Amino acid sequence: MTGFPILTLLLAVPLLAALGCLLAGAQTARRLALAATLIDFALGVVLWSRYDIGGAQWQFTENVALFAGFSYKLGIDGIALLLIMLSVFLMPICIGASWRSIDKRVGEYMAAFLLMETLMIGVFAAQDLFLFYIMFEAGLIPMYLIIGVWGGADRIYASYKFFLYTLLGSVLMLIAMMWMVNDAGTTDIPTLMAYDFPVGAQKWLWLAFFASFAVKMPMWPVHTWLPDAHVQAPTAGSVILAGVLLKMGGYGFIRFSLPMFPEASAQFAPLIFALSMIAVIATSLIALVQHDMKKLIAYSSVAHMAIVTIGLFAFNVQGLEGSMIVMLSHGLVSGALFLAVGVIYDRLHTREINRYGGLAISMPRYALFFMLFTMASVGLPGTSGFVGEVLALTGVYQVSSWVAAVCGMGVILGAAYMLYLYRRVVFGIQANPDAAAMTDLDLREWLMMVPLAGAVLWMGIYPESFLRPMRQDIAALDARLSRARPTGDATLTPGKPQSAVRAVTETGHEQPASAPMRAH
Amino acid sequence: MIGIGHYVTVSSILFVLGVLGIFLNRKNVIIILMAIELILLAVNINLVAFSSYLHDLTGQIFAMFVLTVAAGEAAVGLAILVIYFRDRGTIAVDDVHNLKG
Amino acid sequence: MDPILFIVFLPLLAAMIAGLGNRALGSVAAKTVTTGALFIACALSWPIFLGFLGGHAEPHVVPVLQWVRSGALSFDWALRVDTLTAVMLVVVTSVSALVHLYSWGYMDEDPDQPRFFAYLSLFTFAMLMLVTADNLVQMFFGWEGVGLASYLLIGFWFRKPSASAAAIKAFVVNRVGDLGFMLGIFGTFLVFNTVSIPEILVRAPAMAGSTIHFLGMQWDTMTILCVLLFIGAMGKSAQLGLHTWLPDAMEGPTPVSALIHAATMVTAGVFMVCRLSPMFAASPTAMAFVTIVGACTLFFAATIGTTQWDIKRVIAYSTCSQLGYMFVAAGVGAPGAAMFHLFTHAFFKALLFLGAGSVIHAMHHEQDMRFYGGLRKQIPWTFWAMMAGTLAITGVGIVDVFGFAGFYSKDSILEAAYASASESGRFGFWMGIFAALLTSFYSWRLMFLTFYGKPRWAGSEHVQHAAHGDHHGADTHAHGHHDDGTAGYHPHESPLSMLVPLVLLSTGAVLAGFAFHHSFISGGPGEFWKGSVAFSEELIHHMHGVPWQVKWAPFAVMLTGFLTAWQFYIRKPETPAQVAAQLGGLYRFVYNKWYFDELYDRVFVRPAFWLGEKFWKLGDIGLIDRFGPNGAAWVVAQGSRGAQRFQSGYLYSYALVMLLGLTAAISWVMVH
Amino acid sequence: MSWTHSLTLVAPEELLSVTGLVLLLASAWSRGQRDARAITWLSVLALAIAAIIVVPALCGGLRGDAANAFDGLYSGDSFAAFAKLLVYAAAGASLLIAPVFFEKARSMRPEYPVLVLFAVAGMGMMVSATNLLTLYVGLELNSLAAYVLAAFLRNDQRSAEAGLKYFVLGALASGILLFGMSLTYGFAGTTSFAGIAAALTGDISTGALFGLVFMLAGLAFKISAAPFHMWTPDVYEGAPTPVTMFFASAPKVAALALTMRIAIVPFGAQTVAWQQIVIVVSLMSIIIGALGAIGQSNLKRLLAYSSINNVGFLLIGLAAATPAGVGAMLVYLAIYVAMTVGGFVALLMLKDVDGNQVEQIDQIAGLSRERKVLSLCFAMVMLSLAGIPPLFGFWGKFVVFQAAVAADLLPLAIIGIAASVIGAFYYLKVVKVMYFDEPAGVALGKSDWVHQALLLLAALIISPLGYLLTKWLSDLSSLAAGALFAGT
Amino acid sequence: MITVLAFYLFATLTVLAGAVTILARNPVHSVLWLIVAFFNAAGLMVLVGAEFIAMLLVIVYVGAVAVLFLFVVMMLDIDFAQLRAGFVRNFPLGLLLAVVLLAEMGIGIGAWSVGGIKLGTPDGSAPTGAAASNIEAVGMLLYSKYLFLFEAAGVLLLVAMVGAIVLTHRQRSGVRGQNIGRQIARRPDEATVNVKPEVGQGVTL
Repeated sequence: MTGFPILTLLLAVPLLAALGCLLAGAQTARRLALAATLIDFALGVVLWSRYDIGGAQWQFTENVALFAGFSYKLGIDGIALLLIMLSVFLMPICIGASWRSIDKRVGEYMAAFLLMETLMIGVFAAQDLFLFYIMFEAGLIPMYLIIGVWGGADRIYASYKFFLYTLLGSVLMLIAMMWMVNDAGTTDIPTLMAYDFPVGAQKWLWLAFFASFAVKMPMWPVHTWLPDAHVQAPTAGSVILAGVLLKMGGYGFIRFSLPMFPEASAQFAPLIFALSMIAVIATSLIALVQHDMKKLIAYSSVAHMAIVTIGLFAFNVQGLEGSMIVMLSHGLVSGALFLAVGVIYDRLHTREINRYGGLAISMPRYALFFMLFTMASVGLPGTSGFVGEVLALTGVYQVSSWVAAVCGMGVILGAAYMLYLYRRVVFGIQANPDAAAMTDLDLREWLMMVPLAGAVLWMGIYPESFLRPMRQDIAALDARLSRARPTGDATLTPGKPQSAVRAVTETGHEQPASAPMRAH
Repeated sequence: MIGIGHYVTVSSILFVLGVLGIFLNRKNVIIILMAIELILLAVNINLVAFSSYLHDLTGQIFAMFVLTVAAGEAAVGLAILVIYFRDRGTIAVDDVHNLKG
Repeated sequence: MDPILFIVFLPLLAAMIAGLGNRALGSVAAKTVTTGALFIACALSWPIFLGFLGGHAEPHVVPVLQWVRSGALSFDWALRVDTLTAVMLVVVTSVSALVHLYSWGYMDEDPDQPRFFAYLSLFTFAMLMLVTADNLVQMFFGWEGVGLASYLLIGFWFRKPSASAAAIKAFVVNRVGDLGFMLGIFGTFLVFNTVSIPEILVRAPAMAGSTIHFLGMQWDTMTILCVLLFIGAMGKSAQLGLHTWLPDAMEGPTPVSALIHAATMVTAGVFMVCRLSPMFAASPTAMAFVTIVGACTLFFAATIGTTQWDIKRVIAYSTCSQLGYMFVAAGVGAPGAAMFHLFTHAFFKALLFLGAGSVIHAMHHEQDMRFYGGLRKQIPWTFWAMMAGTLAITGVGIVDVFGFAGFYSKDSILEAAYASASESGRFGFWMGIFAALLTSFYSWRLMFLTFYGKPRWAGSEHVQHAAHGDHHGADTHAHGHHDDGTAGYHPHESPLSMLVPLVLLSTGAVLAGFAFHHSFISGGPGEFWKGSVAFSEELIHHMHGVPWQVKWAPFAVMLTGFLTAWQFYIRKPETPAQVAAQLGGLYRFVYNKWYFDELYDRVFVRPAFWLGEKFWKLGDIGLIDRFGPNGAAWVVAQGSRGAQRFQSGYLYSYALVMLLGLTAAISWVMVH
Repeated sequence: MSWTHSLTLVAPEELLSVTGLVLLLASAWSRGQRDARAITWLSVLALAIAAIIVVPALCGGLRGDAANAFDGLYSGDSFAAFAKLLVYAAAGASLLIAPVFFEKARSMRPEYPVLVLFAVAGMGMMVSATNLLTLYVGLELNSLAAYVLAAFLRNDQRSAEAGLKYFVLGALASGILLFGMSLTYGFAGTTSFAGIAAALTGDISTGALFGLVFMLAGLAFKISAAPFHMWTPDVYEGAPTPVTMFFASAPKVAALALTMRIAIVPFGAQTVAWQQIVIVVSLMSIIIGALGAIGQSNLKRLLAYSSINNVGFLLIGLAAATPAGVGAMLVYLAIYVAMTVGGFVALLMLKDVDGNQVEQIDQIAGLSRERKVLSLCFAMVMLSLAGIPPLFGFWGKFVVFQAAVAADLLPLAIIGIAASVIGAFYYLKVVKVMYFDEPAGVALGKSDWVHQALLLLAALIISPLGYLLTKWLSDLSSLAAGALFAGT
Repeated sequence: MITVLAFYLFATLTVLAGAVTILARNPVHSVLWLIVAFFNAAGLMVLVGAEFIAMLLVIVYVGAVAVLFLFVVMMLDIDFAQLRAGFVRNFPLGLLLAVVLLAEMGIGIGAWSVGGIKLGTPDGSAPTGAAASNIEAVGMLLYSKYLFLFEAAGVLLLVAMVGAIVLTHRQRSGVRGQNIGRQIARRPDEATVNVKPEVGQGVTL
């Protein structure tokens, strides 16, 4: 253990607050939860500022051996740092989003959320394989309760689907983990990341991990729990589900599948690509025809997550970094979009798109934020969505132009369904009097939106802040993957430049002014 | 000459008869108790025969314990049967199916 | 600090102030801030341009902020200033500043003015980012940024369903092109390992002749890259196939049409092709492709322009057509000519739009030319401005003496096309000539219908509505006495804030060609462009040597077009209907814009929704859920029911199952 | 062989038997419920003392000759001690919660604790048995008491039917077991485990294999593993709830420990012969337990199926046939006892305002709003049974699967863990009913402090805090498992 | 030779009696046939030299268990006419299974194998010596090595007894027990009352 156990503190604060919330009354619980999440956010900021970029790969490590081969081992690299930051950033906003909309069993609700926060941070900070698994899996319980107790009309089905789907995925991973530990003799994730499993076994291990992460991501065709879960979950539940829980799948790929089974990953990359391409096209088209706002955004999440997977399996730095940025960006943007839906849901209590319209008239501030997040979701340059998407697609283009082209179609379709949504909700005339009577953002909602908007723009304009901490880790991963890197289909075949140039300039006696525009 | 095989055969047949007695019977639970006694008898024959052919007395000791237990089982079984009859007024096997599913 | 920083970021700042302040700020403050910022930017731009014109300015790059570093891929926020940029700078800032000013009057009654001005300034910022881009990704930023602004401005009157629909269409269709652009960027990065424009351009010629795999096929590297990038340009510049959004974009306020959909944004494609001209030069195939697409567009758009009734749509198709000219120029290897036409076109097309806006303003938002007529006396300033614009676009001028702006630029394009001596160039030339005829026809048709003849606005709902409103005012005595087609409504000339831009732009439309053609094309373009575009000196040389027939052909067809229009709409106004009836199907085909919208609706839009519905109902719900989770649940439920039935409660069943298990185990042991 | 030594080793059984006899005498003079209560408490005290007696054997890792009593009839080794501790704990809990239940049913009698004590003594013999004879006598001592306990509410039709079914099928099972023992005796020539192990090495005759199979079948009945599980739901439902709790915990532990000993010690050399059978039985138990539970509306029945399901998981550890596997099973058993006790105590605490037991699932709808702590604990038990981390139930499954994976039983592990998802479904159903549904307003009755304390204790163990015990548990279980493998 | 004949006689009768036991419609007959089976089984045991067990079998089973059965059968007073005859569902399957099991046992255990069965070798801790009679040898063993189990078996029987009593013993309400103390303590002056009824009124008792 080195230094102050800040990671443990990060885990402990929400956990203790959760216990407190269980016992406290409604208003106290709200305040306590907000305070705890804010403290955690502050701790996160401290973590980020103290993180030594370019220093040791694993920092803030803590290690308490518990018993045979199993230990309470925490530590983060840049990748984990960013995802932890995402979690602690979104949590206060989630609490804020639930401030008024949750009025029954508030203490339990807040406790569930705080527990969720502990587990999320735990997932990203765990350096012990089984500690990771426990955190990963335990997240199901609070989310199950959040959807089931505080969810919408059809919450039971959705909560079951969420729980069992994800459980089935992850139990297979557990078996694979056991095999790995058995084979490698350690549960230490950093060690395992450098351990070379037999290529034959990698295939099965990879598939087992895939089962878990693909469900969590979610990838087509195991995505169908997501729309249901999102639609039924309360606003903050959706935010955290889309914002952080889905990222656990991507984190899993980046932390386990890729470095631990490079050969198998290369072998299965076509599978990932195929599923992702289908996902991008199919779910985007599905999003186009949705009548339910949350469902639409949920389907868009599936499409975005497909970009993450293709980027990850592009086996190059751009793809990996792009995927990470897409994950972070999607965490912010889809969270913000769900929040935006929640804002009007709180007022009108329907997610039916057709019940709204013309909100720009009565809610201009809301319309502005919604527009920003819509554009970020669409991947407009200058917002976070663009940086990730362009990097991921650049990465994957080097492997397969087909994948890049097909997933690029998602860019078009994404614009179509998001703008179609925006048009139906915000534009047009105020057909429904009750929708017209809605008030604009109040201070609380404004305070939730502004940080998100700021973060989205920050990540879009100066992504270096986010790229820098993970650069070294991505490079290490890239180096590890290099031995299995597949050859791209877009390889360049050198030709005979001279003859071709002559062909261009046969009408001229001088080389075209291709020349030097070096202005520096 | 009579070998151990003969005894084992007899005991096997008795065992199977006992088992058959349990699930072929739909008349009366008492018969089932008797079928159980048949099974225990089969075991006893086995044990005694083995004991004799092995020249080892353990089997006979074992058989004694089996006898003891059989007596106890009969007592407890019949007691349960009696209270069942008191409650239900029947001991037909077909009627014993209120707990199911 | 470099002035370019102010030029680019002042509009952004202004947009943020106006946009975030919105209603709280008040419209006057918002207008002042944005317009002021734009005029400052404009004032700073002209010296840069003049510097390059005078030949004493040097290209340079102003770094702003690091953007992305990811492995070998790195690109930053940086502002590049060279001749090409300088040309665009003046075009953008000037037109934008004038449009801002114009909007004071045009949007005077709109409650959402701060938002409108914020959007306008935001657009300007994005456009400036585009033209100053030093790398492809920043160009893409500007590219999408102007798309966003365009989307917002088209949908500015969001209460109108058609406006928001048009906005989405513009964005999505542009996105199709952007996909090509993005793939082009990816491919470029793959090939050159950089996205920095100067580096790419330096290394492009060396790549000629190499091949690359793309979508399973082997392509010539530079061809595929250029074609992909050009697809982006097609989207933004509304070239054939991806043009459908432009006419619909006229749903936006007219100043927007002038700024975005005429003068600046739509020319971004041309700018891009010129900026990357050394790349294109490395691929004759791509060049031919550009030429042919441009030629087809200019012809196709011109035909439609002759039949439309909406004044803005006519100008919109005209824009589309003119953009085609520019691409022809770029495609035949004369980016200078393309840029020159871009430059002049910015003035006269903005003028035309603003003039049309003035007309519309006068006619209470009536846009159908069938309800105009005889306006020349009612709104003389507008009339004369429009006249200047029309003279410019139709290319009126005498060779070697004087011509309006379009005369120089369009003629040079046609000459270049002719001189390029390639098949595609020849095709471009003939299409260009024919389209010039049509241009002249529809431009004069517009003029005649609008400003000549007798007033016809009595039938217009907009005007009636306005007139009715007037009757409740002071002018009640005039009620019911007007059978002259005016319905008692007398259009008024626009306010000064609208007329000043008209006048200034008229000046440009008249003089821009004459003043700058020397620098841009004819004399010593090498010194002017300083390598910021690639062109062939040879071609310039050939252009001077084209036969006199070629030089005079545009003039001839312009005259023909003018006379035909005069015949049709002044002398014998019944002719058009007769001709239309005679042409029948052809007329309907052209009038319905070659049925592109219907085609796309059938081929893309409806199938997309249909597919979405199917993927959802049949795929997700019908297959995945049904056979996945729900299927598993069903199986489990069946199993559970079976298990419960199994648990029958009968003693003998239980004993039987035990026996079964025992026998099975025994059998298993026996077998092994 | 020293009698003193032997008698010291069997001290727990002596203590329990003598206490049973004394309390039986006392019960002859007892009047009313207060006396019955006192006898119950004294029985618990006896169990506690017995537990203290076995602790040194466990912690000392007693094994081999030092643990041998009565010339190889009985072994007081640490394995037996581990199992006995669990048995005593489970039995003690079943005794503690009994008075309230039986008083409500007006049938609290002092014979109940006495019979439990005798049954526990029998279980002690079972887990310590190193000879077929000891095994048999211990098993029957336990079984006879159990038959009576199942029918203890003699005026209740369900209880009587449960007793009858349990008796008939139990007798059949012990007949099968006995037949197997007779065959084993014949083909090994001895009844001592060590002797059998020595005799049955290498290729053995089919007859001996039959003996093995018959014995395993008989034991499968006792641990209610499929397909010998059929009695379980009916008996669990019919028997008085404290008895059900007792059945689900103590005898199960004893029978499983016995099964482990049988499989590992006398038949340790024949692992290949029984491994496949255990695997199949294990998977069948998991699946049938899960499927059966799904459709249930009675909580006791649901818990019965859950116990079948859990036995399936336990047997995965046995299938591994390694010290790790056995240790894992012991860990699982310890957690299982805590979960079972917690579950049944919570169930017993579900009473309507008149104090009648609530057993139907739909009657506890919305319980979380009326009885927060109770439903939280019950939900924890359910999720823990489902093996969802971070609850302690996960750890049990975890170690078992880890052992299976380490023994290269991957297909078993994969199918088993996938089937656990089916199981999660019905555990979730209980949570769902308590938390998501509208309150039914039935289970409003209050409980006494004994129940509450027991429930809280169980909840504490299965909460993530239980992981603090893991080190301790794994040390002890590996000691115990080591004792089992000492001879081989 | 006689032993062979005797074996077959006893064996056949045992099996037949067992079969009739489970097939007889009248439970009383079943019990009686069961007794027959036990007698013959005892005979079989005598043949292999286990006289003590054989005697025990007769005494315990015939003397105690079978009588208990008879007693219960009589006590329950079941209307035999109502007891349904016939066989249960899945009878063919059950029969088949039983036959298969029997066949497998026969083949597996090797009852019919040519060379007889190869039994295990005892460890010699409990030899059937010629030195002592069967009963003596059993006794020696039972009270030394198996003393612990012997005691445990005692507890087992106690449990059976307690169980049977707990289950079946009822305190009948309404039954008047005799309280000798009260009977003896009763005095005439407490028991009798002198009244003088008025005419036409009668006495209230």
